[in-house]
Amino acid sequence: MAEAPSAPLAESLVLRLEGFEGPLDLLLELARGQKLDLARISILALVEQYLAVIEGARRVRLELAADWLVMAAWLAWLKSRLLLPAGTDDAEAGEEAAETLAARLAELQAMRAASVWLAARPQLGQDVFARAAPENFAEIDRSRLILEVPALLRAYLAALRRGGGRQRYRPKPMTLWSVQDALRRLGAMLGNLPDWISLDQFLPEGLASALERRAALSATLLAGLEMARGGGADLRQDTPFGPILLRPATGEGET
Amino acid sequence: MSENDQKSTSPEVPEAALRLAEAFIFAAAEPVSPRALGQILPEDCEAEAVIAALATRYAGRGVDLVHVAGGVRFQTAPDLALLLRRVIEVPRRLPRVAMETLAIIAYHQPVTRSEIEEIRGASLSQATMDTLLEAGLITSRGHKEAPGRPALWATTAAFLAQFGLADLGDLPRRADLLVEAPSPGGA
Amino acid sequence: MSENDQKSTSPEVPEAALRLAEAFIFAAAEPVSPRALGQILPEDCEAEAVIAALATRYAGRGVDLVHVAGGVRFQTAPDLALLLRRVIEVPRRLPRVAMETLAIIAYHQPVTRSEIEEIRGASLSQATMDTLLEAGLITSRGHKEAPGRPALWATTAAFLAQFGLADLGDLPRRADLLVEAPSPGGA
Repeated sequence: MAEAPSAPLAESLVLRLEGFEGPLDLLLELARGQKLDLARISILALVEQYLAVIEGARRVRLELAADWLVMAAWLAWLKSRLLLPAGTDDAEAGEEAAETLAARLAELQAMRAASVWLAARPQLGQDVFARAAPENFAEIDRSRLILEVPALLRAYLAALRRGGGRQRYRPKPMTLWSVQDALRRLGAMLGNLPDWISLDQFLPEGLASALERRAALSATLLAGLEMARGGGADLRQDTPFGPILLRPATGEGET
Repeated sequence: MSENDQKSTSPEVPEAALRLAEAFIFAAAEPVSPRALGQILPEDCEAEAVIAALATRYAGRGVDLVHVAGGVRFQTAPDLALLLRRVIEVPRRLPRVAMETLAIIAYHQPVTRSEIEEIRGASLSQATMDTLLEAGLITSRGHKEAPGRPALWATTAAFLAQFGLADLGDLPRRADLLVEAPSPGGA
Repeated sequence: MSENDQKSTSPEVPEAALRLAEAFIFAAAEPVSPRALGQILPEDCEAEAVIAALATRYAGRGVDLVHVAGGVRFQTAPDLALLLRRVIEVPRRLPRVAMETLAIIAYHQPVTRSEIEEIRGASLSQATMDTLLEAGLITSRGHKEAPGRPALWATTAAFLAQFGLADLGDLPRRADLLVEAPSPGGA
């Protein structure tokens, strides 16, 4: 490719077309064939060469991918603009497109050169070798535990949920004083009492809550009424909401 | 390398052979046998002599040429091992069962093993207890006055320290934790 | 290592520090940064000075100390490659397309796949991307804020290590690439 690009170059390129990676690759090859600095290549000459190659490919019925033909159409447009007399809008558009093309070719050229530069570097594992059997002085200490309160709480809740699911159901023991309990207690205590005694004296020991106390009081009242009905006890209340008094039945029938 | 002393002044080993041997032994994944070395040395070079000369050159340096099964290799000098050592801490998490057990002990202490099992609704392996004991997170604290006098378990000061708690009161109260009652009579 | 010549007679570096640095860099699988080296050296030792002294000691030997990927590593001297390849297994070289793609990523990073295709004027095969990814030479670095949010590609520290570059600034300037005759092996 020492002489200026010409028909023979185009002919030879047609045969190698499949070896190119696309239209841009071919254009760069053609530009390099001009043996000029890429900044000073003749875009018009380049376009003509490309179109000649495509024409040649058609003549030998080489099947071309679409992007080759798209580039050919675009270059044909570019050529028509570049042939216009300078100064018109269309001619300027052509100039601009030609510059863009030149810039793209320059960039591809630069990247090709970078790739060649890289490939020429002594590569690790190819040209230079590092130590293949490195020594490891790192010691793994797994003794420390990661302990965080949130994890502890999650674990506790998980344990309770799981435990709850499996535990047998046990009814809560009855803690409220029942009427039966009160009847038994009244029966046992009443015989030994000489006179009126306030109802709350009959309540059992150790009533912790107000609820338990009220429940025991009403149970004891019911028990007292029950005994009075059977004739075993007398009840009396001197004032509304006053203390309710109780004594063993004497037969006088006061309520 | 005891035998090097006699050969140390061996003048026949050319520098080029030394360089090649040095590079080969350095880059090889496995120890290099004299036979393998001989394959790339010039014909008139005795592999053993080159190895001996190289060992001499490296004597006393940070890297030694040592004889191991089947050949020689470079190895960092043993006296530097301590200085080169880096300890990498990889903390681990407690297994789930251990964490649950620890949580139950924290909230119910002092508590017997069978009580823990009842709360979790699953039996408790000795391995789990051992994990917590070895980590110093729990300790036994007396016995329950019940048939068999089972051991009572409680958390330790190390437990508080490791969880960053000033005291057990720093843990949220059970009532605050249990938005929904997890089970009827579950505690 | 051009700067070593001036420092070659640096008398301040104690032999113990040289030995330690030698062993540390020898043992490491990756390039050793001066910072990492400084951590094991005695306080009064400048890591850079120790590295320079060590590089001087190894100059001309079968193994060199070189600056790569932000650190230093030992590697065999390039002139021995031909002989060493006979005894050390060498992976296949990267295909030309992969080299070209790598060069584009190195110079244009972070860059999308379609931008690479635009520069090359040809579509990029998955096989090429896979080759570079598997070799650990490139990595994805976020997404471009554009329709489809395409992945952005960049080179890795392994890229620098593979091609013996201290950092990306070691790549020739684009202007210099264009000035050079586009003949292969122009570096």
